[in-house]
Amino acid sequence: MEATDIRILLPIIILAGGILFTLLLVAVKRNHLLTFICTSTTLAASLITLCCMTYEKSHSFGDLFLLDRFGLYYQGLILLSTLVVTIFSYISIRNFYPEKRKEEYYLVLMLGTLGAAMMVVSTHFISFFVSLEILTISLYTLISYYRERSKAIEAGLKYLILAAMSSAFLLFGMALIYSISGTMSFQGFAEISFPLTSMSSVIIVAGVGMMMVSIGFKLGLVPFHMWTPDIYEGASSPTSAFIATISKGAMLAVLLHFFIMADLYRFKSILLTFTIIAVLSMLIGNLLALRQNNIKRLLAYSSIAHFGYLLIAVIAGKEIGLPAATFYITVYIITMLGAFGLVTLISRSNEEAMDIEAYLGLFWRKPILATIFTVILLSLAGIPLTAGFMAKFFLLTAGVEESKWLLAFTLVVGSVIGLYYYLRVIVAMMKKDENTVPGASLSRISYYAGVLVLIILGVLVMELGTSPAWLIDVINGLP
Amino acid sequence: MILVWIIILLIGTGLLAWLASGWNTFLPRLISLVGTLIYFGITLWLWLEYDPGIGSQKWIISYTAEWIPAFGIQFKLVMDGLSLLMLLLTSFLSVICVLVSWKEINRRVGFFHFNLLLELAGITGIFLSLDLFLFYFSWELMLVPMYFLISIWGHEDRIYAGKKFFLFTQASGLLMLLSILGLYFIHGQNTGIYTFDYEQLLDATMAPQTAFLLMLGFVVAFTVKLSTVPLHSWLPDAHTQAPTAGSVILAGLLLKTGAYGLIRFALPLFPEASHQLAPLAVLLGVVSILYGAKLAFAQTDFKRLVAYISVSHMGFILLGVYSFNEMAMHGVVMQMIVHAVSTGALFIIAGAVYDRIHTRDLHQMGGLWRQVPRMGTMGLVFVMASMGLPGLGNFIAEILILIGSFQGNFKVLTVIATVILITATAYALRIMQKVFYGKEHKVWEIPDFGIREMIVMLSLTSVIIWLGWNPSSVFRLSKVPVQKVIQKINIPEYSQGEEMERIDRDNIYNVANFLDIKYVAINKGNQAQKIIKEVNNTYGRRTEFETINYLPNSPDIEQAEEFKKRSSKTE
Amino acid sequence: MKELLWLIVTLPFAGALILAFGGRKFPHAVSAIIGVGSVSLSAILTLLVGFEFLGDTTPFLQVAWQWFDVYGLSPDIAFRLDTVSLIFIFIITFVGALIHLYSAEFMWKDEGFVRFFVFMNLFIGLMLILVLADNLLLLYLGWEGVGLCSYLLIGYWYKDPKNGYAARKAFIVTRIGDAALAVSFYILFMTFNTLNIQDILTAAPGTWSLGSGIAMATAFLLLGGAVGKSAQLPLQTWLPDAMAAPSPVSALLHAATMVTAGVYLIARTHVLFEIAPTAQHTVAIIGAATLIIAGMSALYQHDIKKVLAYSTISQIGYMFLALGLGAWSAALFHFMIHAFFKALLFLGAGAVISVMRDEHNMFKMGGLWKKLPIIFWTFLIASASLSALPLITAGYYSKDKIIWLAFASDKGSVGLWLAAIVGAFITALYTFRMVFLTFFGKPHAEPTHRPGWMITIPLMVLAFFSFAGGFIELPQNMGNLTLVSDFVEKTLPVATLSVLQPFTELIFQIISSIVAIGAVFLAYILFFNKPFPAAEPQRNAVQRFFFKGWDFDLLYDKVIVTPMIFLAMINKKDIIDQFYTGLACITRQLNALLSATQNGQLRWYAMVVAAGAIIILTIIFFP
Amino acid sequence: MNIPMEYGLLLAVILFCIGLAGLLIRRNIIFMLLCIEIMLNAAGVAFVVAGAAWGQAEGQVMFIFILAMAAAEVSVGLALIIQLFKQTGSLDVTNANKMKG
Repeated sequence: MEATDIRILLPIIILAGGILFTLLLVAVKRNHLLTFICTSTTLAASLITLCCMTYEKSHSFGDLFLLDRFGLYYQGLILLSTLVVTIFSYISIRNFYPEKRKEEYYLVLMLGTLGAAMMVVSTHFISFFVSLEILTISLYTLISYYRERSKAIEAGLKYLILAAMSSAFLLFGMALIYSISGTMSFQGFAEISFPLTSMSSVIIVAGVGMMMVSIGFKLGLVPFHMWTPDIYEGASSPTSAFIATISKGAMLAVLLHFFIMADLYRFKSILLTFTIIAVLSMLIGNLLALRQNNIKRLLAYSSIAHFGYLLIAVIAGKEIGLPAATFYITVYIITMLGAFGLVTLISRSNEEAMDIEAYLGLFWRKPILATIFTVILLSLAGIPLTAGFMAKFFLLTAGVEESKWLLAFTLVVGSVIGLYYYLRVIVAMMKKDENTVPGASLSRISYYAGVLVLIILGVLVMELGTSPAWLIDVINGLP
Repeated sequence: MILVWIIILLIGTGLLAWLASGWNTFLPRLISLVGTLIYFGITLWLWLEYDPGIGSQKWIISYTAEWIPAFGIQFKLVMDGLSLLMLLLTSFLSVICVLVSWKEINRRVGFFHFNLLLELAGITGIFLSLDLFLFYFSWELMLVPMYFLISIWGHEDRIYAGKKFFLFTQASGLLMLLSILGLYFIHGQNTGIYTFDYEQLLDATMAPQTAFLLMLGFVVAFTVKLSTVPLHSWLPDAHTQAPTAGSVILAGLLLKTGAYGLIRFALPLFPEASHQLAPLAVLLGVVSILYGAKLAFAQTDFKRLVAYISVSHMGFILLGVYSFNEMAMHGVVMQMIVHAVSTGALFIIAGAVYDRIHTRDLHQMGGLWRQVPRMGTMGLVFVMASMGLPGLGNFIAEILILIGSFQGNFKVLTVIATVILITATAYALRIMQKVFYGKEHKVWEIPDFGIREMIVMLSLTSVIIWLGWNPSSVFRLSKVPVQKVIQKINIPEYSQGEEMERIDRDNIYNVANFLDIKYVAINKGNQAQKIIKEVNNTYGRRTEFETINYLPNSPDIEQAEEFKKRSSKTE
Repeated sequence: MKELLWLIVTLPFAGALILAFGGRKFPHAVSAIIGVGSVSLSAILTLLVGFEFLGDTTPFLQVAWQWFDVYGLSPDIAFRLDTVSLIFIFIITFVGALIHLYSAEFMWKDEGFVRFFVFMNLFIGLMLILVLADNLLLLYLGWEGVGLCSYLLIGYWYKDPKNGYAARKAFIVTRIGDAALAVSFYILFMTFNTLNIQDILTAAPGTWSLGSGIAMATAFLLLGGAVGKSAQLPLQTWLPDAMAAPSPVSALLHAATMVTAGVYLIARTHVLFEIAPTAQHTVAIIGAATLIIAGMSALYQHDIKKVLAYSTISQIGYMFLALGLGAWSAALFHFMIHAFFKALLFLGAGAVISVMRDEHNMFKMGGLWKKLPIIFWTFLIASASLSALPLITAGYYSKDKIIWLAFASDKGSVGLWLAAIVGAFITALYTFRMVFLTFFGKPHAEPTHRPGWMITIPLMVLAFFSFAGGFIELPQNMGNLTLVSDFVEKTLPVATLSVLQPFTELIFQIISSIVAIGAVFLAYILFFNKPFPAAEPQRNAVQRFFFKGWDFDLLYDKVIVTPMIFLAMINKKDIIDQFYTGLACITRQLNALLSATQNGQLRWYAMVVAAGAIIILTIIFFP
Repeated sequence: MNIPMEYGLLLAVILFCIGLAGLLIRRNIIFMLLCIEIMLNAAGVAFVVAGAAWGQAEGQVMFIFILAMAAAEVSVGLALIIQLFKQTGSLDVTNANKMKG
């Protein structure tokens, strides 16, 4: 453990330190704003240190962690989105959460972030498992944080039970693999070679399969998708955003790591199962969202479909798949943050604006928000001029190059169905506004701060939709 | 560079109009009118500048810039005679559109004009872009504003119509994207150059089956836009529900993007595959012609009727394009323009009637002539145009397509298509009968066309009559591009020698197509020499001609013999 | 002088244009002057050009500009003047001018006075283009154009839907013929790589062997076009309904000029017909059949204009017969004479109708000869000419020539001759039935007023021509004066005769004279001063059948129209659209199904997860 | 004496299946938690067995982590259960189905 290690771990260390500091701070003095500032500064600080770093060579800590550009990129993504989530959390808590004790929320939030940040660089079952659990357990709390709301509790419980169940699968899978291979590092897994016919190989594959249950669960893929809508609905919008972006993004990073380092492309049966899962997710996710009137549930279902799309890149393989997936998840995170942030801002004092009714005539009531939301929805639908189009194009490129025609066609069908429900929302926003209920009773400053963030996100989406070259270059720079 | 400026001009004007709507509703109209007028001016200037002499060189204007190097995607705008024609049409109609929506649109004027101009920008992009990615980009881009135009300012069923339009085009568009990518990678893997550049992809070689599948992607997208039966069903709803300007753009320009795509991309990129598709395509074309006419005759909604007329007219385009004949192709280009003008005018009239009596139901109209003779006269002109009356542009287009395709391989189908002359009369006269003739159900007290409307209609009328009497002004521009396409499609380059077995093996269509060339040579009597010479010079293929004349399955050997005699005599 | 040819064509257009734009502002007089004046001017020009042309009858070509040039098809906007087209433009402009003058008074009180003249002028111009065109495409332009004018003028009184439907019928039926014509263009261009008439006519004999299939097809297609325009069997049904038009229109379009366009077309493309003998024979047969059928129907009409309409059909039948016999000059001669007297008849009938308060039924007229002497006498001359009373009338010379050739020409036969002679008998019969019913017997109603000079002058001029016009072409055994045929045969070939004895011709002339006079006498017996009930009489089945024009309408309605409309209407909703709707519906069902699985039950969720795990494992264990 | 790894794994599998079956069958939320514990421990057993077989410490290390995680999980879980009981007055999960569709 010499100096360079410390320097390299600095972001995570700062984060951890920030958590401890906030803990003490809360113990000393409860103040919402103060805690918020503390949190955001911590995140900002670690983000800055992260950006200052330049990885010439990837730097590994035993088998446990491997910090390379890839990991760095994902960490940055996670920290950045947590920052945005924090801002919206502040707005939402301040406006919709009269109860006492607002502060711990930020603690747990940062803990989750820490878990995610470690997860994306972990290359070993143990580190993977531990960081995953840090993330997951803090998620339980985040989801059910508004404990007076029965929905929150219900969501929390559901997530707890299912997540725990899935981790059990994960662990057992790991155990099986370990029992055969005798190593728990992804790398080692790739190195061991054995006749792929023997019993042992079957057990190995079975282990991977059981891990897939957990991974699929975290990514909300069919058939492990059931939890998503309920959790999104039950949790507060920022939390949903956290789940949709950070936990899923981190898990995707691990999946990519695992696939590539452990070279799962050897096992045809695994690719087959992934293909099936991808197809099912694309179709069922979109179909489920088709006539959904609850925006948050709709976003949940669409996320199922989107991760179905993402699997195409994962399956497509390293050369083109990795950058495609990375680009897509980046865009997806941006749009999702925007979407949930928007839900937060549209919401009225007592309850969040989940029902599509709340969006009627938004175009003529709040043109800016409506325009941003339209851009976001179009981006999700993958229409040109928005980042979503470029991302989808990137994915298709991957799929077509590896001539995964089935997946490509399913994507086409899926996105046509998807277009339908995105348009439904847009149409709702364009309808003449029947409901003349006054807008959200948000305090001015926080509202405008939120709008500002949204505008930035919207512009980013457009920017990536028109000139994505720079981001593509960055991503191609990753190993 | 001017091409880029055109697009910037449109988008900029749109944004300006949107912003200006903050002050009052008049300003956006004025701004967009000025913008479109400038656009029209530019295209007119380009048109006057253009001289066919330089047509021999590659492009009139071209502009290229890097866009996404990682994928070999360029921002490549190029103009040749064809796109210039399309631009002229676009700019002309854009002025018309602004004028017709002057009074009609009162809600959210700024946003309306923003969408209108964005739409036009997208269409312009389609007609100019020669990078497949850029083409697809603008192809998708033009959906959104049109969707807004339909579903914000449309009639009663606008939401449904808008969605239908968007879904149809989006679905087909994605298929095209798949094909584009397929082409991209095949070309890349063969040559190592990964690029979306049209001109480089032109000489991509691939297995016939693959080519066919890839081409289907393109063709489906284009035929959906072209609203060919059985992919037409989005069109009637969209046209009926859209506001007048929307209908004009839909009929006048969006449909044309399909035709343009066929001529510019589907044919040159996949010559052999197109030949395989030709019989089906022509069949569908004829079916659309007649089916559309039949449905048009049945409709009671004025705009819906006109919409089905469009279906029928677009059938002609498919027929013309896939008969691979220069004359037919010229007819197609003509059809693209005159259909835009005539159908657009009919939609404007329908809109005007709707504004005045607030119904599109033919049964509630009748006897309007007494009240609005000017409108009646205009209606008469364009009804006659849409049934292809000589002296008006549509006649030139239709007769060229029909005569041309009869020279090709589909004589019977062409003759069947000729039945349209009768059915067209039936539906066209139905309009006159129901709207302007007959008893008045109630005594209309409605204003006739005013100055603004008369300006619009008279300009359209003069265009359609001008094209009817002096179509050369169009063919002058279309000649070079059309001939390029025809050469590309009709004489696929083969290395010498492999000729015969290639023919024997599979593609009978090449045989048919060679025979076609031979027919040209034989039938053209005086022209025989010219054609043989140019073919031989370009492709050094006298041997081919011999082999063709002696093809075992050549339908009429004696004609071939006669041809040989004649040509030997003249040499 | 010839160089002014283009002006002849342009003047009517100019008149139409001026009226169309400034029309509603002018007083009636001015518009009338513009309308009549423009046509009269071109008539005068025609005379001048004609006289110069008589001196040197080499065809004269005037190219305005090149229409377009694609892929070898390069038609010009060009006018070609030769003897045939000269005859036609003479008739068109001259008769046209007279009819314009007539209309100026006839339509004076009509609200659409200006519109009427716009359409009429437009028609004249387009008709001139038709007959002067040097290529088929330009000819087609005029061809369709006059169709349009006919449509507009039949539907001129648009308030009455009946007229509208008549107009539509006329247009659609003729359009059927036009479609055939268009197809013939495809073949012609495919073969000759041009649509220039002269080039085709010169190239055709070399390219096509006599009676070859393709030539046959082309000829038949052309015939189809001619039949449609000239209201011959089987497309004759539109003309009787076209009588909904104002009388001047009937006189100009549906008697003198437009309906004879078919005759012109066949005469123009005569070479193609000579290559295809079967087709040419069919022309003769169609003509013969039509003239009988139409004549029979004319016998049973009550509407005076309907009588004339059917008579027109049957007279054009005579022309077709002549064409079929290869007697080109005879056909054109008859066309000329027919133009005079039939126009006159229509104008006279129109005058009568207008003074009888729009009464069309002959049975409600009667006794008019004292009250309207001028109309009566002119009408009588025209009728005599129509029923070909021997020696004195022009109709005799023109028609008798055809009847004679029906037997004597090498293409002729006894059958054709019989048809012709029977037709002549019928013609005379119904003509004088009409005369007697209208002008004799006891009057049923009083005429309101006497027509003014603008109506009477044209009548008299035309009367003179339909009396004197015959003497420019006399049979060989009586004067043997062959001005017309010489003139025409500069362009068209001479009819070849099989039998050539003067006295045989004399026999036939005597026969036909007897027939004509006999028919008139019969008419006298049957209809002169007989008291007829003014009301529509009861008809038995046969009479009804003839009255309805041999029920062709009924037949077509049952066989074609009704099924078509039925087809159109059953699929109004566009079945294909339904298919897509179904697709959407299925998707919605799937959605409902899947949403049901999201039942919020934790245990169910866990179950699904477990199931998923099991499925994955099974896939892995048994790939 | 040493037990072949297969037996150990078999035991683990059996335990796991028991836990899973219980989780799916029981309605009472507490019991569901318990079943999850069984599953986790099954995984733990598997790790220990494998670790022993390979003579490595990782297996047991992992087991420790599993225990810790399970403890944390249960603590949160119980807290939630208390809230649930407050609101619905029962421990039956089938009551917790407000969100659906």
